[in-house]
Amino acid sequence: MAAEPAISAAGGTARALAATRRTLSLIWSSRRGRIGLSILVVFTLAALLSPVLAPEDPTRDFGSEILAPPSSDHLLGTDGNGADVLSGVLIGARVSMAVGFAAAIISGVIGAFVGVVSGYYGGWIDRTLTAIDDWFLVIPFLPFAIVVATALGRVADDWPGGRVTLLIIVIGMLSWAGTSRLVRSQVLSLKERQFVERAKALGASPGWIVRKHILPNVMPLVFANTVLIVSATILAESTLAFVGLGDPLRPSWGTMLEKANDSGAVATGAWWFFLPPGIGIVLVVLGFTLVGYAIEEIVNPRLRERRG
Amino acid sequence: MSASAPDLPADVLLDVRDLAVAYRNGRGEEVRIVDGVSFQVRRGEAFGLAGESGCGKTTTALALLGLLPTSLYRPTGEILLNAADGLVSIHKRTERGMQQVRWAKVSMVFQGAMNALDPVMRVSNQIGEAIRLHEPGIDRRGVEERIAELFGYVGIAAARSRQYPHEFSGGMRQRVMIALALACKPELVIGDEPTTALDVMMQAQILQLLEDLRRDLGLSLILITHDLSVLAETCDRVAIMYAGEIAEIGTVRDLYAKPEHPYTQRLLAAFPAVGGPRQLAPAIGGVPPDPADQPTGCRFAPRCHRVQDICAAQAPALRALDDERAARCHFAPWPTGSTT
Amino acid sequence: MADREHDVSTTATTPLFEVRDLQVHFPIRRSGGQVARALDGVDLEWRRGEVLGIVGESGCGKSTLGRALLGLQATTSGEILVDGEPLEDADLRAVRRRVQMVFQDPYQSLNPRQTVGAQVLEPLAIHGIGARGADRIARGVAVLEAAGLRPAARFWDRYPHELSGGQRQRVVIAAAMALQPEALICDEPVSALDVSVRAQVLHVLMTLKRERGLSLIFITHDLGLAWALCDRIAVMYLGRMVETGTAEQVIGDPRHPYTKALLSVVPSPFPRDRVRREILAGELPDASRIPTGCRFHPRCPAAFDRCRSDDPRTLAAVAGADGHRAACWLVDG
Amino acid sequence: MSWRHVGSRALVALGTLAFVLVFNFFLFRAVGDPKKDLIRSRLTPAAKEALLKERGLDRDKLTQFRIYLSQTLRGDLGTSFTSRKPVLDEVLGALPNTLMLVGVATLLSAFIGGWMGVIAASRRGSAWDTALTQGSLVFWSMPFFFIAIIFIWIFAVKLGAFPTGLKSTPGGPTSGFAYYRDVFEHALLPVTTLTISLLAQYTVVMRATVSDVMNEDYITTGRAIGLPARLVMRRHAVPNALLPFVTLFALNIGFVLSGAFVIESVFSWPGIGDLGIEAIGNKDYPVLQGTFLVASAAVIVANFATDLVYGLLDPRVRTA
Repeated sequence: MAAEPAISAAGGTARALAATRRTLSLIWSSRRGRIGLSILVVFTLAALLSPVLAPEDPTRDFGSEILAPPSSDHLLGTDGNGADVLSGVLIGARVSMAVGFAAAIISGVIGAFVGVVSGYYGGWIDRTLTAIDDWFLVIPFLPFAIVVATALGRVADDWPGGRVTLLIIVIGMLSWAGTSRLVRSQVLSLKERQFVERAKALGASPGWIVRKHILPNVMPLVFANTVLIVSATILAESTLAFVGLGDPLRPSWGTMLEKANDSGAVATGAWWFFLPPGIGIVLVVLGFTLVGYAIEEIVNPRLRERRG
Repeated sequence: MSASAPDLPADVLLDVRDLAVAYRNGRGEEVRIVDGVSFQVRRGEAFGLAGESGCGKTTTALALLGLLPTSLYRPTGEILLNAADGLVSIHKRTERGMQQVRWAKVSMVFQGAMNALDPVMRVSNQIGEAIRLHEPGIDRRGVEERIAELFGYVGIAAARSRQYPHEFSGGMRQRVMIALALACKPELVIGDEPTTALDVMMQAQILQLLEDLRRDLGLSLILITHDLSVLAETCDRVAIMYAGEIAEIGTVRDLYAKPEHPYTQRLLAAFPAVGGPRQLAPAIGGVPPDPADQPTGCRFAPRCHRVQDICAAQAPALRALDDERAARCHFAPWPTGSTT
Repeated sequence: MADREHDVSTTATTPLFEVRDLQVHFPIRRSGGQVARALDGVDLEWRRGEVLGIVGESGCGKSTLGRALLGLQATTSGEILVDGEPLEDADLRAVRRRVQMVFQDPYQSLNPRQTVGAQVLEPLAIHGIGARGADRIARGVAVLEAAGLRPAARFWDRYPHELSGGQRQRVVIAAAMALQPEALICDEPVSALDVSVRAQVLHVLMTLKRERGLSLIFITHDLGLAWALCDRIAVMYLGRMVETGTAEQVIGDPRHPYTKALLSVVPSPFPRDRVRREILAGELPDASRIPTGCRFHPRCPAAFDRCRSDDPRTLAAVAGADGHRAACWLVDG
Repeated sequence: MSWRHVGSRALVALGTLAFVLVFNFFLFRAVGDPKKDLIRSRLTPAAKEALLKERGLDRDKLTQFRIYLSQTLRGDLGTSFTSRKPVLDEVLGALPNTLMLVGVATLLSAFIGGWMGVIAASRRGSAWDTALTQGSLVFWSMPFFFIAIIFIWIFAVKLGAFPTGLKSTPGGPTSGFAYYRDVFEHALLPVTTLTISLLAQYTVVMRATVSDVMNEDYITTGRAIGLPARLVMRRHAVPNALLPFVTLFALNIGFVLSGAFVIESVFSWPGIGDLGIEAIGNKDYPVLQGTFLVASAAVIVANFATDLVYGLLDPRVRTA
């Protein structure tokens, strides 16, 4: 009986792969998840392939007529510099999504770390971290980001990735507070759960409990939250770029909209200049939000265990 | 009272006939979680409804108040309430029609009462709300007097009615809940596990209170619980439910003295009695069936220690054994002395 | 059919656990240094091979006591001796290997993201018992089957939410048994389970006890259960033992008014010729406001002057009944 | 509500404010270099010299911090590099415009959004619910400035119905009914934009909270005593849902202000957001710091006020 194939010591990777596949199919099984995932796949592909797909380099080729409406030469017309809008949108997708992703990962890592430490260890560590957390939650994001990005702007010009790196760091540093609060409350409740007490009774050390019981129960929530944070970080990037804190050498959708606004495209009704990048932002943000909700519904025990 | 309404004997307050409650599963099939339940509650009587979690006892109670969640519906069944001012056909009432019946004629005490009271509303306002709803003409003075009277019934100082639910302890909150249940002078009070979250001593207090109130106010009481020993001390008659059906019904005295359904037999033995034999009773094997996948034949057959061939093949009917007693077993009544 | 051994003659020499004047106090938030005295001078002896029942209402401190025995609860003062040695000097990990705990709510005591297999292997991994892989798996399978989950392969890869309450509690028992402990502390092991399943789990526990010579503590509020399973019973009220003795002594001839009252209100499916129900008025006082004198006197039907001023600090021996003691001025000591 | 509660919340607010002050100093002194900033500014050499002295930039860091603290606490936030006016005057002049925009939009969006959330939750699964939820999601996914651009394009450019910039028509009436009418017309688009940008969140949050509350036992009690569904909603579900709603409302204040910043910039609405964003391009650091300080203070005060309102709404806080 003990040799039954059902019982094997095989662990980690196979199980993780199976879990990933199960999560994906669960996301796909909801209508919202399906729409969100489709949007994300399309835009990710477009961003990755943009150097191949984009007809022109929007930062260099200014040859054509300024603010020309869509035509067969320029499917989405030209911008205030006479560059191809379609190329701009495709290249811009790279920057917007990269910043969004990277900042969300920073925010997720910091948030999870601070949340777990503060929730599990408690005491003065918790009080200190919670105070910092509260501060980041309360402080108005945009004025704060503007001040930080401006103060560090000159320094960042010498960094690899330039101001895009700065944006990633600033946005990442400013958006972890919600995650850490969520993680902390989750850890606090996990800590009181009987299975943690039971693990202690079995003789487990605090490190073992964090690794085997706290983290595995917190990570799915962090994951869902991080996906939702991506939509927030993309919005944040576009806003900072729009107010002039973007990297002129690496234009994102926000940068394009800034230019559209400055060049009077709105006042002249050159919709082909400002609608495409704006719609790009809306769709990608929507995609991440939908997928994030779908994952949250799968991993959040409160939502899942609610009886139907 | 319409001419077509069936006549009920004057001493019967509630008549439930062939009640079923079901939901549609993913494939659109009807899944019955309560099936063919019939019983009567007499005036002034305490009637017990017992069974394990998921057996359908709470769903039955909610059906009596027309409070089933929207995912559930009632494929069959009549629920007749022989109220003092006329017969009410609960099963025919619309939501709006039920709003007049609820609390005015039938009220309910919920489990634990920890969350059954609105945390941001003063207790007096919650009770007052119920009173005003059913007696629109009543003035402030009248409401206050009624609340004082109700708090007197349940043994709490009337001044405390101005407090919020979180200011009461668990046992006190259950008393407040009982006061709320009596607010509109109902004829029938349903207690859904009213003492389950409480300790023995508090449980004894609350059960005693319910008993006193029933006697003093002439109420009828339906007590729903998983604890058969609670019913033994408070009820006149009981019905034992299993997998959505009534397995056995009868007076407490008879049913506990000689249970006829093998499930009842084992269930009763599962409570080790203080001063009884110092040993563990044999266990009932297995788990209750999934409502979507009931066994053909007797629903208890897969777990039954006295199962025969016929049990798996043919579903037994709830057969009357005498005026008060009925059991859903092919072999009831069992010969005396064979009940374990 | 009977699962318990009635032979209690195996009196061991040193008790497995001995508790002397144990105090556990909790600070109360926003109260300026006030404390809740969850345990307030507990004396207890848990003998090898015996089933000891700890009985009381919720809030009396019985779970705190169980947790304190395993060092899961910091104590304020007093002594816990394991095999005659103070617990604070002992290697906690070693103690926890020898004495295991079964918790009340099987819906809460399993990690929802671990399979059944992982849960029974975990204690082996923590203590480094057996070789990784096949060896540990064989042990895990053995304890699962001993806990009545047969065949183990059918349960191995399942998650807790796929199991019924009774099955979950068996997984908890199996994981505890994987360490081959000599003793189990069971904190209300069946009170969260449905009636029909309770007996299944209790049978598993008592079979294990019989076959492996376990010592057991049964923490319960159910006097009937304590009567059916326990050799000795200790009744707790507000952080202190009020009566101890063999089951026959405590249940059959209760001496403390609290025990008497408790017994009188236990609902029974077989209404017997009982003494009048003695329903105590009021509620269990707050552990931060323990009455002076005898802590039970405000609710006691037999209280007299002395009870209001003097605390029956030690359990008085009941004359003519070996080992039967009660903390009451009415007991002749 | 106990004074203890008020006191502890006030302490938290003061602590946060102190942290903002310290942070503001360190960000610009430790990471940035105010001397260089000054040199790059458009001030005359003499003015630069005077400013250097006045702000104590030639002293050591600790002295600088002391000077910064005492100046800030006295309301001296420095002089704008661009307009050469005191920053405090500039910021205080702009603040009422921002408060008006934020105040009106926040109240409108919280009321309308919350109400739409209640509608959606009370008709879960209906066409109304679907439309409100999906619509909210789409609006939620839009950056503030994009909504602003779309509004300008549709209402001002295509329909020509409203002015798109400033608070009033330059050279227009400066007092009386005509003036207020002018301001109203100018305010209409920015306020509407901000309101609509914020609506979605409140709808989503209210719907979720009410749905959660509807699973509580006391809702069943409400139905059981015979209350019609609409009264159960009004008397029990909504009052309980208001508690988490107020919490989120408080957390949201900073976000609302962020939105106001961008929208002011797009509509050239003369508030502190427009002032701050204008300062980015001009590298006008004193103004940037000033707007940040004032914006943070406003948010902290608003949060404190919301905390007190929460205490009033929840008897468990009030009577504890």
